[in-house]
This record gives sequence, structure tokens and C-alpha cells, in this order.
Amino acid sequence: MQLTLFLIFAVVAVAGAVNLLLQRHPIYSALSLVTVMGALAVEYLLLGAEFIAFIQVIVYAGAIMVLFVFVIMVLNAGEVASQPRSKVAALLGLPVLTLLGIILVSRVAGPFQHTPIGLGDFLVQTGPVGQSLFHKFLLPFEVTSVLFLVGVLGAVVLAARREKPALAPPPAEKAVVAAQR
Amino acid sequence: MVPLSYYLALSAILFCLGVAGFLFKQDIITVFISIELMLNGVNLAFVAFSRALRQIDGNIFVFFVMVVAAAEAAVGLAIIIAVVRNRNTLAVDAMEELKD
Amino acid sequence: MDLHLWIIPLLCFTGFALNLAGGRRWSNRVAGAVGVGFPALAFAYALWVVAQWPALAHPYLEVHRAWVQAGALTIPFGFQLDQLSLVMLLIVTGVGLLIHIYSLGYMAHEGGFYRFFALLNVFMFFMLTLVLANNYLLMFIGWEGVGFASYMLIGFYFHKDSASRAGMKAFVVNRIGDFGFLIGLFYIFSRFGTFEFSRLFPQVERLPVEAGWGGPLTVIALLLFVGATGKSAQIPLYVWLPDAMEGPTPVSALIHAATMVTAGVYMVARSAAIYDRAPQALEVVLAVGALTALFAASIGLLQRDIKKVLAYSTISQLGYMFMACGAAVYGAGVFHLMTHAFFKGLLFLGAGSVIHAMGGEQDMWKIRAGAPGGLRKYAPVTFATFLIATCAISGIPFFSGFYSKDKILYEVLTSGHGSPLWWGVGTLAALMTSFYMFRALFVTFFADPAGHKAAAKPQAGHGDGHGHGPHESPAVMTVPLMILGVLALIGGYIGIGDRFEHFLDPVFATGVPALPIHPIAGGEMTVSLLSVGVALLGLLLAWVFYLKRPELPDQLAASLGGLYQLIFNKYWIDELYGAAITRPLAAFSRVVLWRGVDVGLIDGAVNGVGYAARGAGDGLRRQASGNIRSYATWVALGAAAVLIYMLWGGPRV
Amino acid sequence: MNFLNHTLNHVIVTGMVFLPLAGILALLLARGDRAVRWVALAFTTATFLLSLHLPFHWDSASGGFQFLQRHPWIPAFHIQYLVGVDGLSLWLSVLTTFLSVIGVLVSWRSIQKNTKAFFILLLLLETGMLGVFCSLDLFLFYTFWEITLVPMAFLIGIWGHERRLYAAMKFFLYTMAGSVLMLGCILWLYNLTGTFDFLAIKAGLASGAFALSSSTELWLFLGFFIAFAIKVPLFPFHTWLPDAHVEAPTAGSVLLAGVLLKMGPYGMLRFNLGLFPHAARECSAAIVVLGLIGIVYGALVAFVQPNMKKLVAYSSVSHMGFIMVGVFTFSLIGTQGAVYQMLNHGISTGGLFILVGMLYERRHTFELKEYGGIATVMPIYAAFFVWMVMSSVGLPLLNGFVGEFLIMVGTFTAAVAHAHVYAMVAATGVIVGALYLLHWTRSTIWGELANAKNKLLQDVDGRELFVLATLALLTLFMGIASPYFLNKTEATVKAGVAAFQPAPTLSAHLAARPTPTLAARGGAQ
Amino acid sequence: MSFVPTVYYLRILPEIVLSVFALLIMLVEGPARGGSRGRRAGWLALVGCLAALAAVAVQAAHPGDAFSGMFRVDAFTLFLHVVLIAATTAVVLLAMDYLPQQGLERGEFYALLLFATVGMGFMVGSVELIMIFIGLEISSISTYILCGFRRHNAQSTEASLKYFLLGSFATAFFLYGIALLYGASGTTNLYQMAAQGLQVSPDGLNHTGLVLTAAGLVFIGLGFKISAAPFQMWTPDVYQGAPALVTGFMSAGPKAAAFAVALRVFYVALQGQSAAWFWMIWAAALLSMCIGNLGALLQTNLKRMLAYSSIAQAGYILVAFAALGPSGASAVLFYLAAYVAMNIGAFAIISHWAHREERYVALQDYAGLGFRFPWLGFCLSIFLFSLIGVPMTGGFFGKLFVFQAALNAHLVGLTIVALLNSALAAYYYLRVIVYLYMRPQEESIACAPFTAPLWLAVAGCLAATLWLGIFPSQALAYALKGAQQLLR
Repeated sequence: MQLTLFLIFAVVAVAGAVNLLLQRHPIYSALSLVTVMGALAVEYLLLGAEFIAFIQVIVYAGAIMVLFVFVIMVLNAGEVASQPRSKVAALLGLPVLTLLGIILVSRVAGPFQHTPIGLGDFLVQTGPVGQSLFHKFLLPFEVTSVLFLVGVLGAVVLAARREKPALAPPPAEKAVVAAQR
Repeated sequence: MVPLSYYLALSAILFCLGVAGFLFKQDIITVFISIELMLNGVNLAFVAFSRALRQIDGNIFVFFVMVVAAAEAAVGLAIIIAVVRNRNTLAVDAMEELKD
Repeated sequence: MDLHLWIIPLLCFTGFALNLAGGRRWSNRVAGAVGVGFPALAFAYALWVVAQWPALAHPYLEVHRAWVQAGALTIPFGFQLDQLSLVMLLIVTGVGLLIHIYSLGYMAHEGGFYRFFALLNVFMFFMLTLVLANNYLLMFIGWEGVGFASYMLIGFYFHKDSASRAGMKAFVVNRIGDFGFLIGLFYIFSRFGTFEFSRLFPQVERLPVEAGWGGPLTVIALLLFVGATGKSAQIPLYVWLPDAMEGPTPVSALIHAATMVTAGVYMVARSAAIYDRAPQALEVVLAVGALTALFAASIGLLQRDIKKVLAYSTISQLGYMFMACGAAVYGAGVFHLMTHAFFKGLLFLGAGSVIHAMGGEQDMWKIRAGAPGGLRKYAPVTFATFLIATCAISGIPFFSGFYSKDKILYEVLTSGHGSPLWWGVGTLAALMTSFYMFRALFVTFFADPAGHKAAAKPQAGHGDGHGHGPHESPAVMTVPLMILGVLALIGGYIGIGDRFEHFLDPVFATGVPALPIHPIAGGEMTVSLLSVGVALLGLLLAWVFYLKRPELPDQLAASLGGLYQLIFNKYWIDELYGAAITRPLAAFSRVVLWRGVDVGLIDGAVNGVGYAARGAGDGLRRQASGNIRSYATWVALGAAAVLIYMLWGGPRV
Repeated sequence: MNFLNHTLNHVIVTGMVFLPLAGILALLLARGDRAVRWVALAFTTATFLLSLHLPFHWDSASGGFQFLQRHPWIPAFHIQYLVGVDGLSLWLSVLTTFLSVIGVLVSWRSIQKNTKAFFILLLLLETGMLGVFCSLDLFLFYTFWEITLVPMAFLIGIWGHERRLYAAMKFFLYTMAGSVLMLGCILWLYNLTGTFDFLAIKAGLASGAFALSSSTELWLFLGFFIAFAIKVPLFPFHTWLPDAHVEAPTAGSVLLAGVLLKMGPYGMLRFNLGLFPHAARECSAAIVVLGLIGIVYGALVAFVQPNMKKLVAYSSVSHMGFIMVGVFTFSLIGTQGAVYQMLNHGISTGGLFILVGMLYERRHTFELKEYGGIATVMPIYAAFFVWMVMSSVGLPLLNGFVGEFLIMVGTFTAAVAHAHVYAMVAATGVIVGALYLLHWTRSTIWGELANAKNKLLQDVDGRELFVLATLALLTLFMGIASPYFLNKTEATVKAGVAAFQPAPTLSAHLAARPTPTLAARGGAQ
Repeated sequence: MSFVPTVYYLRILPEIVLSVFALLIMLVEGPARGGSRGRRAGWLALVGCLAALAAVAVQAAHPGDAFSGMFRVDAFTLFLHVVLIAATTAVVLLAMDYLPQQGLERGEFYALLLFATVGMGFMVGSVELIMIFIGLEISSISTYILCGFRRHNAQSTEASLKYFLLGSFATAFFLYGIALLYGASGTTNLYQMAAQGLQVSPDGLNHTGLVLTAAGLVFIGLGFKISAAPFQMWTPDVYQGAPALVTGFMSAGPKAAAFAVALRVFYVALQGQSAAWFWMIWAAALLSMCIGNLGALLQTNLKRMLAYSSIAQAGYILVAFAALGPSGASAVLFYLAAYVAMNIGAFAIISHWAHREERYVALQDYAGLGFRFPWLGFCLSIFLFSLIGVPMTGGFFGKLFVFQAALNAHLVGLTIVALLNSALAAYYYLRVIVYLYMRPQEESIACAPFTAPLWLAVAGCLAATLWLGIFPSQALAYALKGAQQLLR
């Protein structure tokens, strides 16, 4: 049962990811990612991570991906017409990826072939998470606010549509030459 | 009973697919999306380890990763918007003005 | 008793320093007074020293503070006066003074008057240092110093390229000899630990006579002789001396006849203790001396330039001196050195007077042509003194050269170190000497019997305002000529009965038993008669060729053909040296060393490293394509590499 | 007075080293080129006078360091400010201060642009050079060593001639390449011994307190050696020198040839021989051979140079080869000769560069073919020219001879294999040396004044005369009074070569013979 | 519900101060309009920096852990705090000169600078991976934005994008590494990992392979930040495109902070695995030095050249890193301090001379500037000499320290390569000096007047560079202390 669920949603997730790769239009890629996220949310549930599963759907898939989609719409992004120009990626990309995949899968998963994960014997619900956040993880929790401030600033600085600032009248380029001599 | 290794393998696969997306996708937004895919792969590993260790910490990490991802998405998309305003294209391979 | 011998050279140095510092601003009169005054003082001082001689310990030594000191090596400013250096001292100061005086007249109208006297003085300084030194290294100061003075004086007319080249050649060739000399000195030091004669020779005298070629004394002797061949213009290093005639004639007289070139002989004589124990080296000295005597004399036969004739004759005469040394009769060598100083100095001064008279002309045939009726009519004093000197050098009896040369030939024939072969060579050279000297005399001073009356106008190359026909030189020049004439006439008499040699004996008594002599029938008289005969034969031949039958030389030349060309071109030795050494060396240096090794190889390698670095940098640049996905691929590749390494590559934990 | 002397003895070295730095401060305040020149002259002269304190208060009997001054500097690394002078550095320091004065004088008129900067760099260079000779802490030494590099590169690069950038760069990189290796070795040594204190390291190595394996010693030796060999410059590391010289301004050439090159042999004597005697012995044959190649090679290449400065530069290669041979045959006499030759070369070659510079100031070319017959228009100049050439050729009674002779005698009698051959090859340098120098003389000052551009050249003026006369008199003085110099270095050198075991036969031979002392000789008169 | 002890807040006081001032700037900047925009923010930021420096003193008085062992105040933290905040102070001062000249004067710049510093402060002070990650992200994201600050300039935004995309890419690896470390140890606290030795996980499995993989992944992320080869590709492009002052900041601050993190992770948490990761560092050091120096040889754009140079400098620091032990760590710390001083100093002058729209950043623009602006030229030369490693400068002493540590660890080959590299590097640094002084000026480039903040900043960097070179004892002592406390 658990294994079946795992496999089904693993396949969905991988399929979504592959679809992400195969789609040429960014909007489909974004939607593929939403699919992956959804599948992962189920896997989280299987792992007993209720809280994470929910915010995965609500925040990640819900908010962040919407932001992506929104930007794609705003920019009216379509398929990119230009030819791929990276010879290095074309030549080395696949071998390197294969290598990386083999290493990671074998080395990361390898040691845990016999570590069973039971269903439902360890649940992480919102309460303990909140406790932990305001206790052990108080500092990071507080500091994330700085992170968001930076995010806001970034959006303001980079994306706010202001008129191109007419360069202030050039600072008096006095005869510095003479002054410095 | 599912071995932990299955979850970890799935996480590694997703991570690598993210990398692949970064390497092969042609438009900036998809490249960025690929990064999110990588992060999702990592998140799965966190949760799986958390579960295996029977600790809550891993879940908290994922929470923070999502927070970071959100901030990153905001800034990243702002950057993309700025780039598009300057260049009028979303092609990754068009970003080659800076080079030797 | 303190003689303060150091004063003598220093007097001359003072003259040099004064003229160097102030001569430019002085009139010729003042400069001349300074330039002649100090050597005169030196001569006077030398005479005073002679006066003190009987009262002195022999040898007299004075040692002052160190000149060079390092470890076991101490070289003092030390002076030594013994019979040999006394003779040299007198020759150098005496003949030197005369030539200085002569130069007052000769150089009167030359530019650089003060410079000339400064250099002459510095030459005197070095020469006196050479002869008075109590050790080899101080002697080497003089040795090199006279070389320097000679270099400067040969190149005195520095605006003439040939003069400056000749000066350089003299210096460099001398340096080749000095190379040997230096190595010899090293050997002396490494073997005996001192350069001082008074410490060195007693050590040497304890050693036995060496038999083969490899003994230390033989090696030292040979190396020192290499130095001597340079300074005294022996085969194979004689080539600089003929060129040295580019210098003003008084210089040729003083340096390239009377004094400097005899330094080699002096040095060998000084080293008698060493040579006596190195019979093989003596053999070499004798052979080189004899061959040089003959070889140079043969070249002298056909020279047209009066000074060149004298130059080759000098080389030849120096050969005689070395023959004497090689026969281990150093006294005879020094004797000839002295008489040679008189007559060869005189010859050069006479030639100078002739040149002076002819407005700078040195070609004897042109002189003859430029002085219709024979130059002897215009310059009688010059002619008379030149005649005396010619007789002296040719070995005409009762002239000084006769005694010394005769002595040498006799000793070479009879001494245990000599042999009839070298005697024969010497005698043949004497014949040639007589011939070419009289040839020079006849051609220069006598009218052309063929009556070529085409009196070319004498050239006005020499000085200014001297283009007014042949004339006798002023008294300031002729008086020295006359004094030297007297010396050249009577200078040999002190050698009668070997008095001169016995005077020198203490110096050459080195504790080696004399070898048995080869007795000959009639003793010395036989040899003397032969010599006289040869001399007269030469005179006769010259008379026939150049006064009686002036067409003969040309006929002979035509019949001899190649041989004539060979001798006339001085055996092409200069050309040979040029082709075999000088030019290949320059080409090798330029093409192989500079262009090849320096620029090509070393700099090439250095630049190659630079290019390689740039190439690598360029390769890196090409990877910086600006493409984000390429960069990511590199990152991924790096990641894979790192992981592979971490997992399988490194040492296991 | 005594008290004053005592105090002065304590701080003299520091004062000497840093007085030029004070001069830089003064220069910064100076207004106008004229004032700048005089300030620079005043400070270099003052430094020179100060440095004369050293020989006048010298203890000739001591082979060790005198005027030591020691302060902790960076305790964490046991780095000290440790300066002092021994026989080796005594005269080199004085030479440095002297040539700095000369350097200022010869730049008096030739430096017209950025005068202040020029003299600032010159003074900085002086401090660096003095520091190199006086510092006894390896870190301090390296510091000064590198500091000399910077102003010299600037002097070449800013006030040099056509290809000055290339030359400055080449100079800097070449030397840098060597010195980083030295830095590595200094650090290695530090790790082995725990100190940068030269005295402590030397004592420790000699006593066996710090043991080096023979391979370690060899590598350390080579690391130091290459840095110094590049500086010397030893064949085949010499190719930076001609370029640097040709492009450098006169003062730069004078100090480069006069002092900077001496840092090479100095370093070898001080460090290579002082610290790694076994390795030095092991490598000596190869080094001597390179030195000999340098002698002959430098001379021959100089002979065919069409450019006067290159000619003199290659002559330096040749002369420095002598010094190498003297140093690496380990005899007392030869080493003394090498020490003396360092001074001689500084004066003579410095003089030659000054002479070349004077011609350049007048004609703006170094090409040999542009000259000829200069003696006609510049007789005084010509006299000094011949004088300095003769000093360089090694005419006895001038300085060059003494050094070369001692080196050759020392080599000949040295207790090393093939000593005779070494000395003989070195002696050939005497011949070729005369060849190229006289060739140069002949084609420059002798001959016909053919080039019309040379017809109106002015002879030397008062300032130039002063410089040349000073140098000329110095060559004469050093040529006849060498014991005055060498007596002060002998104890140090003797202690230095003692590590290289006495020559078995010769010294025994000489020891048997009572060598009369100077005093005894004086009394014997 | 327990209260958080006040001392915890004192231990992160500099970060708090900086955040507060950044907020203040955002507040005053909102309403500010017109000519004085940004000026006020600049002064505020300056005050904030100085206050933060003062706060470091407070922090120093209260060593110890804070917030459930997330943050640790020890000599290591303090040392880097001083270095980083001082660097930010200098950059703030420079910004007051640079921004008006470029027409970029906006308060956000200062706010971002301060926030970035907050992030870096957390990076160096945290001993907990998730905290480090958040700190890293704060500083990175701020820096991404700063890179694109000239947002109407295609190059600037391109740089920002490149940095952002590749940076996030690398961060994902870093994060993956964290996940694996967590999985292997059950903790993210570095000192707890160290205590466990990381050999065997709580569940009794041998996790060597996992830990090593994690180490590799972590290094990818950090290597990217410090621009160590083979993860250095982005550096030249981003350095070139970013505003010059930001480049200066980037090359100093984030790099130093990332090194601090690397020290904590590798020296503390992974010290048991040092035999395995040592060679990775070794290879990265070697590659970084060679690639950096060779790449810089042919550059004519000064910013780009200094980018390669910063790769090479990272290589030198990695040499010290490979030396391990307290000597290696202290060498890293000292070199970082020296590097920050000289690099910011160099960029200070470059960004001033760059002029409007950064017109003058090519080598040939520098022809003759040394004599035209003697003092600034002199300072730039000193910074460059320090980068070359000429004695009496911080760069030299740093190198000395690095090489000494390396030799002490018997890294002879690596040291020789490093030495030769520093000789090679002399070429391109010297080339700048050659242009400054030895080339005639071809066109008279315009130059804005020098302002007091510029002078202050340059003088500060100069003083620091020389102080570290001539009297390094004190800094050395601090670095050693930091290293010892790091490894305690």
C-alpha cells in the first residue's frame, strides 16, 4: 500500500519533472513543476510530514508558483526562438549529468536500502512545528524577516517601473587636474 | 514498508532533473524553475531524513528552504524582469555580452 | 742606508700627474719643462744611487707597506737594487731622459704636447717600477703599466684609425702574453707562497735541476716566457710591434726599442734561478729567440718603411737577447740589451730626425726621392749618428753591437745549453741584419745612383710649417743623437773581457753548476771573425744592391717570385691571425653566442615561458564564453569531479 | 665624545638605513626641482658621511657582526628587527651610500620630468639596498630585498629609454621569480628552525642543533642560490641585465650595476655559504663552471655589441663571473678578492655607465656607430674614459686588478678539484676583457671625428668633472691601498671560509713559513 | 514559555544594529525625494556601521552561544565581524562618492549593503547549518540585487542574472550537502557533528560515503561563493558587469564570509574527514591559482582582471586552508583581512576613476594617471603591490603566513606552485602600474573631484594594508586566537 502510493507519486513527480524538461513553453514547465510539487506533497504525507505537505501545496505550489506564472504572463514569455549556443552544455551536459545522477543516487540512497520507513508512526504536525520555530529555531525564524525585507527591496530596486533617471547634472568636473598637482 | 533509499533516490533523481533543466532549457524562466525543482529534490531528502531520524528538525529546514525559495523567487523574478526590459529577450543564451 | 728608491718612479709619476692635471692650460714650454724636468730629476737621482752603490748591501732591499694583502698572500711595495736593476735603472733613466729631450724638438709642433709628455712620464714611472720591483707582482704593475703607456702612445695620433687600432692590437697581444705570465705567477705562488725575489729564489735554489717537461720550475719558466714573448715581441706574439710604429718616433725609440720591449729579457734574466733549473725551458727560449731573430730579420730585408725596418730589426735583436738567455748566459743578453738600447734608440731617433726632415715621410724610397743628392747632405749630424748606429747593429768591429752580439753568438755556439744549429741561425740573421740596415742607410741617405731626379716635393704631412724641404733637425734633437752616437760607439767597451758580465754575475749565480762548454777551435776569435765577415758581407751586398747596381733587387725579386711575395707580405702572419682567430672569434661571438645563445636560446626560453603562459591564458579566455549554461556545465562537471574524487579518489578515512 | 660614539655605535646602522627615508619626507615638502635636487644630495651625502662611521670605528680583529641592534618586531613569528654589519657588508654599505651620492649627482641635469618622484625613488632604493646588506633577520632581509625591486623597476620604467616598459617588466619579473623561491626557502628554514634570526640559524646549523638532511640542504641551497644567481646575474640567468641597463637612466644603471648586482654574491656568501656549506661544496663545481662561462661568454658577447650600454652590461656579466669563481672556490684569498671585486666593479662599471650616460645626454643615442673621435672634442672626457676603462680592464695600480688577481690566485691555490683549470680559464677573461673594452674605446673616443653631429659636443662641466674625478681618484686609491679595505674584511672572510676545511697541502705549506706581519716589515726598513 | 535571555541579543547585537539602521534607511528613503536622496541614507548607513563596530565590542564582552546553540560568539566570529563590518564601512563611504557620480544615488543601496552585512555576520557567527544557509541567502540575495543596481544597464542586469542563476544553482548543491550531512548525523549543529565524528550515524550505519558526498556538495556551494576553481566561471563576467563598487564589495565581503563558513564546516564539522577532503582543497587551490593568474594575464578590463585576480587570491587562501590545523585557519583569517583591505582599496580607486557609466575601466585609460593624481596613484600602487605580495604590505605578510603554514604542513609542491604563481601574478598587477606611471597619457580622461569620504575610505584601506604588513603582530594574535577558538 505504502509502496504503491510511493511508486505512483514518484512516477508522477519524475514524469512531471521530465515534462518540465521537454516542454518548450515556460508556462507548461511551470505547470509541470506544480505537478511535481503536488506529487511531492503526497510523498511528504507518506513520510508523516503533514505540515510540510500542506505548506508545500499552499505556499510553494500555491503562492510561489503563481508568482512564476504571473511573471510569465506579464512578460508574455513564449518559446525562445534562438538557437542553443552552448557547445559545452551540448557536448558535456549529458555525460556529466549521467555521472552526477549515478553518483548521487548510488551514494545518497545506497546506505539506506535497509532503513525502513513505516507509515504513520511518526507525524509532524503544526503544533510541534510552531513550538520548535519559536523555541529552538527562533533565531532563523526572526532572521527570515530580514530575508524578506531584502526580497522586497530587490523587487523595488530592480523591477519597480520608474522613469529612467535623467542623470543628475554631472558633478562639477572642475579642473581636478590642476587641483591635484 | 518503503526503504528510505527509495525516497532518497527519488530526491536525487529530481535534483538531477533540475540540473538537467538548468543545463538544457533555453529560457531564463524555465532555468529558474529548474532550480526550484532542485530545491524540491533537496526538500524531499530533508523530510525523508527527518522521518528516518524521527526528528522534527528536518521539517523545519524544509520550511526555511521554502521561505528562502520564496524570497529568492521574488528577487529572481525581479531580476528577470529587469533583464527583459534591457534585452527584450528571455533566451539564456542571449546573455553573452559579458565575456572574454 | 736608506736610498728611498720609491722616489725615482714617483718623480716620473709626479711629472705625469702635473701634466695631466694642468698641462692643458700650460704653454708647451711649461709642459715640456715639467715633462723633461722630472725624468731629469729621476736620472739625477739614479746617478746619486750609483754613487751610493759601493756602500750598499747587495742586493739592497727596501720594503714598504703592503700593496695587496689577503691571507697568506702579501705583496709589499718593495724595491730591490742589485746589479741587474742598476743597469736597467741607468738605461731607462738615461736613455729615457735623452729621448725626452729629443721629443721637445720632435713634438714641438704637435698637438697634445703636454699629453705626450705626461704619457712618456707615466711610461717611465711604470718602467722604473718594473725594473726596481722586489717582487713579481710589483714587476707586473710595471709590466702592465708600460703596456698601457705603450697603448696610449701608439695611439697618440688617435684620430688616425690605424694608430688606434695598432694601440689596441699592442695591448691585446700583450695581454695574451700576460695571460701566460699570470698563470706563471699563480704557479709560483702556489708552489712557493711568495712573489718576493728575496724569498722566492732562495727556495728555488734549494731545488734540483729538472729533467723533463713536467717539473714545476719548467712549467713556471715556460709560462713566464709566454709573457716575455708578448712584451718582447717574440714569435708568435711579435705582430703588434711593427704596427706600433704608428706612434710618434720618440715613442718607438724609447718604448719599442730601448726599454719596454726589453722587459721580457729583463724578466727572464731576473728569473735566472728558475730558468737555470729548467733546461727544457731554456731550450725553448733559445729556439724561439733564434727563430725570431732570423724570421724578423728576413722580413726586415724587404720593408720599405724606415720605421718598419727598424721595428723588425728590433724584434730580431730581441731574439738575440733571448738566445743569450736561452743559452743561460743572461749577462750577455743584458749586455746586448744595453748596447741595443743605445744603438736602436739612436736609430729610431735618427729615423725620427729623417722623418722630421722630410716632413713626415717614412718610405725610404720616397725620402730618397724627396732629398735630391742624398739626404746626408741636408742632415749631416743625423747621417753620421745613423751611420754609427748602423755599424753598431750590424756588428762592425769596434762598435758597441759588435761586442754584445759577438758574445751572444759565441756563447750560443759553445755553451752547454747552446748548439751549432742555433748559432748558424743567429749568424745568418746577423748577415741579414747587416744587409737590411745598410740597405736602409744607403737608400735613406744616399742619392739614387740611377739618377731618378724626379724630385717629388716633400710632403707636408708632419706637423705644420715643415714643408720647406729637407733640413737638419734642431739642436735639441741632434744633441741627444750625438750623445747616443757616442754611447753606441763606445758602449760595448765595458764588455771587453767580460767585465760587464762579471759585474752581473752575483745576480745570475744561482747555484747551478755550469754545463761543460763545447770547445771550438780558436776560441772566441773564430766566432768573431766569422761574425765580422758576415757583417761585412751584408754591408757589401747592400752596397751592391742599392748603390752600385740598383737594378739588381728588382731582378732578384722577379726571379724569386713567390718567396719574395711571401717575405714582402711578412709571411701573411697578420692575415693568418685575422682569418684564423680574430674574425672567427668575432663572428662566433656575434652569431653563435649573442644571437644564438643569448637572444635565441636563453631569451627564447624565457619568452617561451611567457608565450606559454599567455597561450594558457588565451585558452582560458575562450572558455569564458559568457554563456550561463556553459558555466553551469562547468560547475556540474566540477561537481562530478569533486564527488568522484571524494568518493573514490582520495585516501579513505 | 666617548658617550656620543657609544650611542652612535648602537644606532648607526639603523640611522644609516633609514636616513634616506627621512630624506623622502623632506623631499615631499620640498618645492621646486632645484630644492628637490639639493635635498636629495644633502640626504645622500649625510648618509654617506654617516656610513663612514663604520670603517672608522671598525674592529678589524673581529670576524663577527658589529654595530648590532636587535628589537623584537613580530613576536608571533619570532621576527626581529636585527641589523648589524660585518666585514662582508661593511664596504658594500659604504659603496651603496657613496654610489647613491653619485647617483644623485649624475641625475642632476638628466632628470627633468617628475624630478621629485625620481629622487624619492632613488632614496627609497638606497634604503632598500642598505637594508639588504645590514639586515640579519631573514624576514627583514627579504623585505628589503623586495623593496629594492620596486623603485628600480620604476626608475627604469619611468625615466628609461625607448623600450623601458619591456625592460622594467622583465627586470621585475625575472627577479621576482627568483625571490619567491627564496621566500619559500626562508619559510622552510623557519619551519625547520623556528626562527628568522640569521645568527641563531647559523649557529644552530653549525653546532648541529638544527640538523638538515643533505637533500633538504641541497634544496634550500638551490632556492636561495637561484634568487641570488639571477641577481648576479650568473650565466644563463643574465638576459634581463642588458635590457635593464640599456633602458635604465644613468643613475639607475649605476646603482643597478654598482649595488644591486652585488646583492647576489653578497647573498651567496652570507646565506648559501654561511648556512649550507655542504651543499655549497657539492654544487661548487657546477657554479664555478657557470661563472667561468660567464666570464668568457660575457666578454665575447660584449665584444660584438653595437650598443654601448649593452656592451657595459655584458661586461658586468663577465666581471661578475669572476666574483662567482672567487666565491665558490672557497679560498680565503679568492673570497677576499671576490669581496674586493664587488667594490671594484661597483666603482668601475658605475663609472663606465656614467661616462656612457654623459654621451647620451649629449647625443641621445647609445649606438656605437654614432660615435668615434670623441677625444677630439672632449679631451677631458676622453681621459676619464680611458681611466675608467683601464680600471675595468684591470690595469695594476687601479682597483680592478687587485680583485681579479686575488680571485685568480685564490682560485688557483684553492683546495678544489681542477683549481688550476679554473684559474686559467678565468685568466682568459683578462684577454677578452681587454679586447672588448679597448674595442669600445677605439670606436668611441679614438678615431676620426667623422660624424658631424659630434663636432660640437661640449666637454665635461664642473659637476661632471667632480663626479668623474672622484671616481677616478677612488679607483686609484683602491688600487694602491687595498689592504686598508681588505684588512677590515679579512677576519670575517676567514671565519666564513673556515667552514670549507683548510686546503690540505698549501696551507700547511704556508703555515710552515713565517709570514712577516706588516708591522715587522715596516720596522725592517 | 521561557524568555530569551538578553545576553542572546547582545551576542547578535551587530546584526541587530545593522538591521535597524537598514530599516531606518528604508524608512527615511521612502519619503525622501529630490536632490538629497541617498545622501542622508549614506550618513545613516555610516553611523550604522560605526555603531555596529561598537556593537562588536559589546558582543566581544559576551562570548558564548546564543539561541539554542545557533550562534556562537568567539574570537573567530569577532575577528570576521570586525573585518566584514569594516569592509562595509569602507564601501559605504565609497558609495557616498561613487553613487552620486554615477547618478545612482538611492538609499536602497545602503540598506542592501547593511542587510548583506547582516547576512554575512550570521554566516560567520552561526554554528548551525540552517542558520548559515539563511545568512548565506541574505547576503547572496542582497548581492544579486546590488549587482543589478544599475538596472538600466544591460551589462549590470546581465551580471545580476548570471550571478543569481548560477548562485542559486550552486546554493542548491550546498543545500543538498546540508541535507546529507543532516541525514548522516541527525543534527545540523557543526560542533555536534564534530563531537560525533560523523563516522556512524545515530542509526548505526556507516555513513562515510554519505558524509564525503555531503562534503563535496557543500564545497561546491562554498567554492562557488569564494570563486574557487572549478566553480569560478561566473566571476569575471559578474565582476565586469556589476557596478565597480559592488564588485569591490563582492570580492571582499561575501568571499570572506564564505571562507569563514568553509572553515567552520570543514575544520570543525568535518575535521575527522580531513584526510579525504584535504586533496579536494589542494586541487582547488592549485587550479584556482593557476586559472586565476593565467586568466588575468591578458585582461585589459581592470574589473575583469581583478576578477581573475580574486580567483587567484582565493587559491592562495585555499593553500592555507589545505594546511589544516590552527596555523592554516589563522593564515586564512589573516589573509582574508589583508585581502579585504587591499582589494577594497584597489576597487575604491578604480570605481572612482571609472567615472560616469563606468567609461574608464580599461587599462589604457590609466595611462599617465599616476602622475596626474599622485596620491591616488600612489595608493593604488600600494594596493597593487600588496596584491603582488611586496613586503611591508598586508598582502605580503598574508602570503608569508599562508606559505609558512603550508610548508609547515609539508605542502611543498603546492607552496612552490603558489610561489611561482605569485611571481606570475606580478606581471598583470605590474602592468597596471606600468600604465599608471610609465605610459604617456593619451587622452585626458575626465575625473570627478575627490570627496572626503573617498579619501577616508582609501586612507583607511591604505592604513590597514600597511598596518597588516608592517606591524601585523596584533592582527596575527587575533587571527591565531580566532583559529584556536574555532577548533576548540
